[in-house]
Amino acid sequence: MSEDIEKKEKSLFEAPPIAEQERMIEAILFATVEPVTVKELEARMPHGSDPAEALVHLRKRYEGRGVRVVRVGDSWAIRTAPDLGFLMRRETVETRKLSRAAIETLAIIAYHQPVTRAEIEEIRGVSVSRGTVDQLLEMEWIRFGRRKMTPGRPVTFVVTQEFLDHFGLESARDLPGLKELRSAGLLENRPPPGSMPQLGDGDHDAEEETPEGQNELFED
Amino acid sequence: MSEDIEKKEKSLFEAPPIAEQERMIEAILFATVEPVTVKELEARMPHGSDPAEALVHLRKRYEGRGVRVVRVGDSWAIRTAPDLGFLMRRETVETRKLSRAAIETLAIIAYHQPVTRAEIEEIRGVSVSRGTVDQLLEMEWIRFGRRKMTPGRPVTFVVTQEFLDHFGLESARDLPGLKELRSAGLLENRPPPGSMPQLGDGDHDAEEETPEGQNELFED
Amino acid sequence: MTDETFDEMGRVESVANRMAAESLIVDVDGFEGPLDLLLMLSRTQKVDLRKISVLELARQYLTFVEKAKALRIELAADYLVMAAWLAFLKSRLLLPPDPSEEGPSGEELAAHLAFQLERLQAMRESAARLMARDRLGRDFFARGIPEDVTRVKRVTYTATLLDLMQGYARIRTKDEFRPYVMDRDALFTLEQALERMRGLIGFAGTWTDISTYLPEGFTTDPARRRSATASTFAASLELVKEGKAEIRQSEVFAPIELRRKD
Repeated sequence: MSEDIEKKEKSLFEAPPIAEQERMIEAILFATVEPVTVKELEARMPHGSDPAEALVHLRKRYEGRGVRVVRVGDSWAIRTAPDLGFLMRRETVETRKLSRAAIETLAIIAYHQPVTRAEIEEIRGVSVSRGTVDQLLEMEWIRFGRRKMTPGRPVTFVVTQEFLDHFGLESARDLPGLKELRSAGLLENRPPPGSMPQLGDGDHDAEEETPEGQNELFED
Repeated sequence: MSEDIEKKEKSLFEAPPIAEQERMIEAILFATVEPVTVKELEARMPHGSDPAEALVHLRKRYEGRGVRVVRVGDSWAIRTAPDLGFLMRRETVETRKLSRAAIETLAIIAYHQPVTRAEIEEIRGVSVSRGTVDQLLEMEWIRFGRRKMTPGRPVTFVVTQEFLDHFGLESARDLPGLKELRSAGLLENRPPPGSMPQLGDGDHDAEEETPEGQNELFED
Repeated sequence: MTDETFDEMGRVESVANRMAAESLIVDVDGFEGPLDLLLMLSRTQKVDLRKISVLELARQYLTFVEKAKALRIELAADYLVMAAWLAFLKSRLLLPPDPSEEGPSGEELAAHLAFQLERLQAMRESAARLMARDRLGRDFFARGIPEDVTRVKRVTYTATLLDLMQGYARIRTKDEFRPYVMDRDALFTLEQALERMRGLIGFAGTWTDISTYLPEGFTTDPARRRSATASTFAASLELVKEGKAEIRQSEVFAPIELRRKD
């Protein structure tokens, strides 16, 4: 009897064994569509649990299985193994076809984030239509980042967790070829020397964001 | 080359190994929006597969795990283990400010402990509701102290270690005294404007607020 | 897609080249701006973008624009701006540098253009690689039957040390507060003033300063005087409104005078 009480008290103050924590995370991740943050796991699990540790075990357990434990930014989710996609034809959701402009804009945001509209235009050499950005925002693949500390304090764009989840990336650092691009200097934002034409400069939206007077004052 | 073709032909006519079939079922059950019948599994898996057999294995594999392979009518699904249902509750914690009555009661207990309810009421000048005391007890910020050696032997209240922890105090003696409160500007005992005539005293605040012209009009 | 078809044509000699150039012109709507067009043209050089001859590229672009003009194809302003700039760049690259001239050299400008082309090309390739990845909802999948998460709301209460101290201070200094009651002694109300004025106005046949209407005991102490002056003035206006009196002030801050109206 006294042992029972002792056991109970123990369970109140001590975290469950790691194998049990693994089960718990398994249950939570299986049940949820959206990736779950470690912090939320911690909040939902008994006091003293260490989800980060348990996740390592769980991830290993599912290696080579039909579903995998994947990391998405600072969150975790269970997703089916990509090689079994062929079984899932019925489940495929027809995604809206993205225009070439939208795809390029998305890639530029992913590789150059945080990036302003003006910088995207400088890279593509054309103005970015509002619709393109809106479409990416609506898909929740991009969102607004911090304002840039440059004249006019323009807004920036960054990619979202949904973007990472969609493309099966653990973080934006895992973008294909990122390292090579960086070492080749292709992710640098080199200002054009002197008299270069400012490509894609005729954009109205950008002008809204930067007061004209300031532009003139600071840009040359 | 011929080996490749052979391999391909083999895969066309021979069922995948049972372990592979298990993976497939795992992925299908995970991703499908409703429970799946064996017949449907058969239709979706490569020719010659034996989902019923693979299901037995898969079911065994998930025994004791955080999720289970369960039969729903004549279909199959993956479901959370029943003992982990409690994890599917997401607690949202809303933090609210303590009511004024509770703060005042708490302050009196902290400054005057051990203190009886009657004493609290005398200091506050209003009766203390049972709910207020209960709330503080429940928060574990106060607890019962020794009974007072006065007629009726009333219970007293004292603050707890949790209270000290929350407010970052080493002991209740660290609470600032009245003098310190006053010098810190926490005692605002200025009377409401206008209620005190302050005769002849040239009421500076009021004068600052009235433009000079008006002053002249009224003052002589 | 278009890139490849063009690549193939680039290998063929001048006739095919011209045809290609013409097809480019016909397809001008298909280009995403002058940089895109330059990138396309640069492929005909069949070299690494890093080794591209910007001078040659400028020639190709200018030829393209000339042809478009000859065919009376309207080009967007962007293309013409780029053409003007490339013509300028061409002259800079061909002429010996003028030491007195300020600003970046032709080589610097050419290098930046080459950088821009390389960067755009790199982004195109990255975009293609990105889109070719295994994708959620196409190659891998999320949970089909999400389980409901019951949301339980729990309320916790909190307070800061400051709240606590202010609370205590509030109680301990309560005695020092005076309950908020209007100090009638120092006040001369509008009702009082009106009553007094109604009685007096009958005697005011000539213009009289309203300050003379102030009641006994309200003329010396500033606070009482203020109150009485305000009320008397308001009461005077009330009498004027009722048609029983007239009011005037000769200039700003001059005495306000009142007279009975018959």
